[in-house]
Amino acid sequence: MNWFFFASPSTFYRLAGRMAPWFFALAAVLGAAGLYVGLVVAPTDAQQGEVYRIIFIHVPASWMSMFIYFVMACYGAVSLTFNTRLAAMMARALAPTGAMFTFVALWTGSFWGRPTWGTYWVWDARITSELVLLFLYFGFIALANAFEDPRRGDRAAALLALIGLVNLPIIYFSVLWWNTLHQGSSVKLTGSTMHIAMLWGMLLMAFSFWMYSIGASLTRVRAIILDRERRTHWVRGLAT
Amino acid sequence: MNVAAAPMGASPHPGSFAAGFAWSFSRDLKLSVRHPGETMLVIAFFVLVASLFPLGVGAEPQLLQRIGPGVIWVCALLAAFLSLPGMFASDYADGSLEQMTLSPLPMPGWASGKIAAHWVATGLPLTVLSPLLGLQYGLTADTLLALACALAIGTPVLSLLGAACTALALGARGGGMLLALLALPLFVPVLVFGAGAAEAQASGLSAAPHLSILGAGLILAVMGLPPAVCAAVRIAMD
Amino acid sequence: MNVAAAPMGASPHPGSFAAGFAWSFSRDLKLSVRHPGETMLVIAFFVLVASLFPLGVGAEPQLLQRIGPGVIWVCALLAAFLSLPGMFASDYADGSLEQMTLSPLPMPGWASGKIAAHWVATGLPLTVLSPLLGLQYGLTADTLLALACALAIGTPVLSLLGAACTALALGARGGGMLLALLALPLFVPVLVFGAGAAEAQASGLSAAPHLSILGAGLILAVMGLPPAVCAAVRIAMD
Amino acid sequence: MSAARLSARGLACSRGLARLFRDVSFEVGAGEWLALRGANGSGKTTLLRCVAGLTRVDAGEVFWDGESTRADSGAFRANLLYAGHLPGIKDDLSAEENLQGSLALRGVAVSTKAIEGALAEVGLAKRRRLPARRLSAGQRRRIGLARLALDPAAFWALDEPLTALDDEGQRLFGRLLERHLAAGGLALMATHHDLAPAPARVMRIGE
Amino acid sequence: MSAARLSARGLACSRGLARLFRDVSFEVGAGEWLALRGANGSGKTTLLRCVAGLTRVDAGEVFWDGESTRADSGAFRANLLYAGHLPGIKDDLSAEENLQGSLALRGVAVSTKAIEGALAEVGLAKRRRLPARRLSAGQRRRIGLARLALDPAAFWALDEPLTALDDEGQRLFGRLLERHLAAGGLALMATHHDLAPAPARVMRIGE
Ligand code: HEM
Ligand SMILES: Nc1ncnc2c1ncn2[C@@H]1O[C@H](COP(=O)(O)OP(=O)(O)OP(=O)(O)O)[C@@H](O)[C@H]1O
Ligand SMILES: Nc1ncnc2c1ncn2[C@@H]1O[C@H](COP(=O)(O)OP(=O)(O)OP(=O)(O)O)[C@@H](O)[C@H]1O
Ligand SMILES: [Mg+2]
Ligand SMILES: [Mg+2]
Repeated sequence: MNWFFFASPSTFYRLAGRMAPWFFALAAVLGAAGLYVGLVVAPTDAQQGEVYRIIFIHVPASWMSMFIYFVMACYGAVSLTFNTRLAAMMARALAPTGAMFTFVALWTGSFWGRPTWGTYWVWDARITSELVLLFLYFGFIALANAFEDPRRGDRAAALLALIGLVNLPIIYFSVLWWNTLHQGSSVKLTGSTMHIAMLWGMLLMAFSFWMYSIGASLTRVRAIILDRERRTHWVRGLAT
Repeated sequence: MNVAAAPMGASPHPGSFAAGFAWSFSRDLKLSVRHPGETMLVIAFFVLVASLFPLGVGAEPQLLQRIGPGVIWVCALLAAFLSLPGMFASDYADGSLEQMTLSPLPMPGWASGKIAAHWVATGLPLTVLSPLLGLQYGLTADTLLALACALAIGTPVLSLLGAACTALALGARGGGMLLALLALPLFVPVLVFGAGAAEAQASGLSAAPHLSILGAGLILAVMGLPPAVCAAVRIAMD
Repeated sequence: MNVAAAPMGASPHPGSFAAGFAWSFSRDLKLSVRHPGETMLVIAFFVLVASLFPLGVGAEPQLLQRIGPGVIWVCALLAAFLSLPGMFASDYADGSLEQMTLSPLPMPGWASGKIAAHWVATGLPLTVLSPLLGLQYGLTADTLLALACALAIGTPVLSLLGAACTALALGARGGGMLLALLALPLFVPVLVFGAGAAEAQASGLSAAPHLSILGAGLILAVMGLPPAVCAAVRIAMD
Repeated sequence: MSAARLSARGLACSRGLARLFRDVSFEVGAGEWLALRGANGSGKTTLLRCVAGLTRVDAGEVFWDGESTRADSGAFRANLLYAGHLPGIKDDLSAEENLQGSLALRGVAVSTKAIEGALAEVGLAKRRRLPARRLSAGQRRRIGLARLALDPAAFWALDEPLTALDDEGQRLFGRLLERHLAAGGLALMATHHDLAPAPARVMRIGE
Repeated sequence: MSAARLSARGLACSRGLARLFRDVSFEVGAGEWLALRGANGSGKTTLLRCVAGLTRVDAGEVFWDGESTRADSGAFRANLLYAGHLPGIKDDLSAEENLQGSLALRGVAVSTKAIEGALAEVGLAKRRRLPARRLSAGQRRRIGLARLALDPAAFWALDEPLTALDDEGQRLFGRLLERHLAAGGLALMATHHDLAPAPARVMRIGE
């Protein structure tokens, strides 16, 4: 298979246009299933009561916030080393979705903190580093748009994304390294300590968010491609 | 007129990291001695703001003792932030950065030297002055020591992080805001652990855990950030 | 090539104060719109620092309510201070200030216009944002109002005082330190009465006396400082 | 305009311990330009700034139409166009905005069309909306040429006006100067190069 | 030094939506200099920056002694002396300190006496301790001339080297260039003026 064929913006533009709706559809289906499992099937928590159901949004959103950042940084690295246009555009397209999930994680987290910890906010290591993640997303978006020459913006922002990569292990492992308020991981590759329905609900929601992210970034990258390539023949051809 | 003879084509010895470091370190220190405004501004800002606070808040001893370490750290952080724009901007504007980029001295060398000089001209005076300011807030000797230690470890991290952010924002539109947006959030963890160290000490706990976290951060920053600064400078040159 | 004809020697109408004011006011505002970095930096700084404080000090509601007005005033003052160097420095460096000095438009006119534009680009946003930040500290509606009023009267004074200090520090060696030494102490009275207004309100007294002192200060500053700025600019040109 | 006339008597200026010039006197009448020559560092820029009123002289006086410019410089400044080493161009504004701004500062009202026309004459038609920081060295200087074309000031005080201009730009400047002189203007210019309309007199300083 | 040789093949660069140049190829051998000519804004500065490696090219490559400068530019940079529109002079340091600093940055060790000598040659003997901000426009450029005299770099990439220099300064530059070429050096220079040692070739861009 010739990857460079798909790496050409005009080809990718059409491909993305065809694929995005499917990902949105998948996200809707998985999301509905996840919510059903989470809100109806999963049992009430013995200690926390119903409020624990925030977990079905909070945890998948937290996962996605980190995962998207990782993918974005990878695209950044590719665009820096191979000087490919499309990778940089993908990185730009991912950032807003990532910022949104980070915000959701913070928001649901502090919403959950009120009943469980008695406060909306503590300067716990995980929470601080998640907040820094949000600002890294903002910084990425601002930096990418701060240059007149978009290619320079691409490179500067990619570099920032790579610098910020250190933050991810800090978010993820902070609960192990420091014993703080936030609870540790219960979902690990080696097994889980959770009720099976809760686990399924979380996984379904996570996949739904994942599919949504792919759909949203494909849609966004189409807009970016159009804007960048507005002087080319093929874009002008689209208009007519 | 007889033009001084230069040994033509004697290709300069390939520069080492140390040579680059020494070059920019000594040059930037000389510049800050010659033109002490920047350093003085940072110090004056630190001292005045830390002294202004009691004026704004009212001077109850207990209250002051309670907020002292936090206020001093915030002031140090702001003072460090204030000094960031000067780090590369003037070299960028007058063409020196171009010359440095094209020099045979290795970039990580002179970039590190610049950062070190920046720390000596700003972070170090802040650290040295902090106990004096802490006295104003009625902090105990232990707490003052913890505060100074935390600043001694934390301010280099601020210089390193700040250098990377300034270099990234070089040549960007809206440089100032970008800098605030990039640098201040990255400073937050340093603030949290730095102020945490002094506060732990003040409330009778040990400052060690906080300090070792700061130390780990410093090692990470020393290793990882200079290359990032170099890459950012290259992007700015384009 | 046919060169566009200019009405030779039509001596431009003698400029009025208003023309000078309008010229520099609109130009500087256009520049801050085009290059919003400066304004954004001030706002970002204000918001971030006012939000950082609880981090440093710990987030007890009572404590926060107690120190809220003071902290917000200090932050506003620092943010205003941060924006001072930009006021004349770039015009000085690129030769625009020379051109302004030689213009037939009267100097007090354009100097006042510059100061007004500076206030609109920095003081005004600070004033508008302050109630939002005050909410973070759990201040009551009355206190928020008093705070905003005090800032609305106090920030123009800061801009005026700051302009005079920056102009004096222009071209002097060690401009930065000079600026801090000149401006920050002069800012203190404004801080004391400004924070006093909000605190009086918070503790159930009237903010009016503080506000009227601030108002008197503003009138004095509006009348006295622009000529001082002009004199300082002339000295810097020499 | 009455026949404009600039004269200076006994100007002297020193910098640090070095005396740059003293007892400099000259006269420029309508339609004439005076060339200021001298080696690097001889004080040409300083003299121009003294005449414009930016730098204080140690001694001497400058007269515009017979009146000292020290006491009341209003009439003088209304007729003075000074362009020194620093261009006074804002990097963030476009050529158009820069030009408009500097004319407005001189109290000259010009239509947008005239501005567009002048920018086209100096070869900036296609780049007139670009932020000035993107312009090349010569293109930035050409903004200054457009200003010369539009400003009705009678007296030009220019410091090395040919810097960074290509051949065509230098000829363009020559034409502008010619027109200015023909309309009764006068000029004092420091140059290292020879210029097309020959100067009425050459003044050498620092020797 | 082996016979130094610089060549470029197929260089292209665009700025914004404007294509400045493309398919620019040239060669400069030891003892030659290549003049870069073109109207204001035609892309001379940009081309020089591309050759030096400051600006990324859209296409093409530069070779030093037959090896691409993109992969390993160490040998190239050790032999490159670039002087653009911006002088890279620190206003707060004296001429002496500035010169010393820029030579040290290029890894060239020179004695204080050699520095004093070079400054004397360019006419800055008396002003060598003055902070550079006090120097006149031409005197600042002369610091750059002193650097040319002392730096052994084989390849000069200069952007309008004659700016602000008086006649004597221009002749001095000519002598420096002659000596550089005679010693087997080579140069690429963008100029609007003719220069004393005639260029081996003239390359016009932007036409
Ligand atoms: C604003 C505050 C909060 C932030 C930024 C935050 C952040 C995160 C992040 C990044 C994760 C995913 C990491 C992982 O899977 O190990 C996570 C997981 C989780 N969070 Fe939070 N959180 C916050 C508040 C809370 C609160 C208040 C609770 C409940 C008391 C909570 C409970 C959980 C749970 C149960 C998990 C799943 C851990 C697992 O089982 O793997 N979080 N949170
Ligand atoms: N973003 C942009 N959009 C369009 N044109 C641009 C942009 N940035 C730069 N340019 C143009 O690129 C050119 C850069 O030219 P450069 O500085 O290399 O010219 P030069 O040949 O050195 O001119 P000079 O003789 O005036 O020094 C200019 O014409 C400038 O207007
Ligand atoms: N503080 C000082 N001490 C001694 N000399 C000084 C001082 N300040 C300025 N000078 C000298 O004053 C002179 C200023 O000259 P000016 O800039 O007017 O020269 P110029 O004729 O315009 O030269 P150029 O042709 O290079 O532009 C310079 O020779 C400079 O060295
Ligand atoms: Mg001069
Ligand atoms: Mg050029």
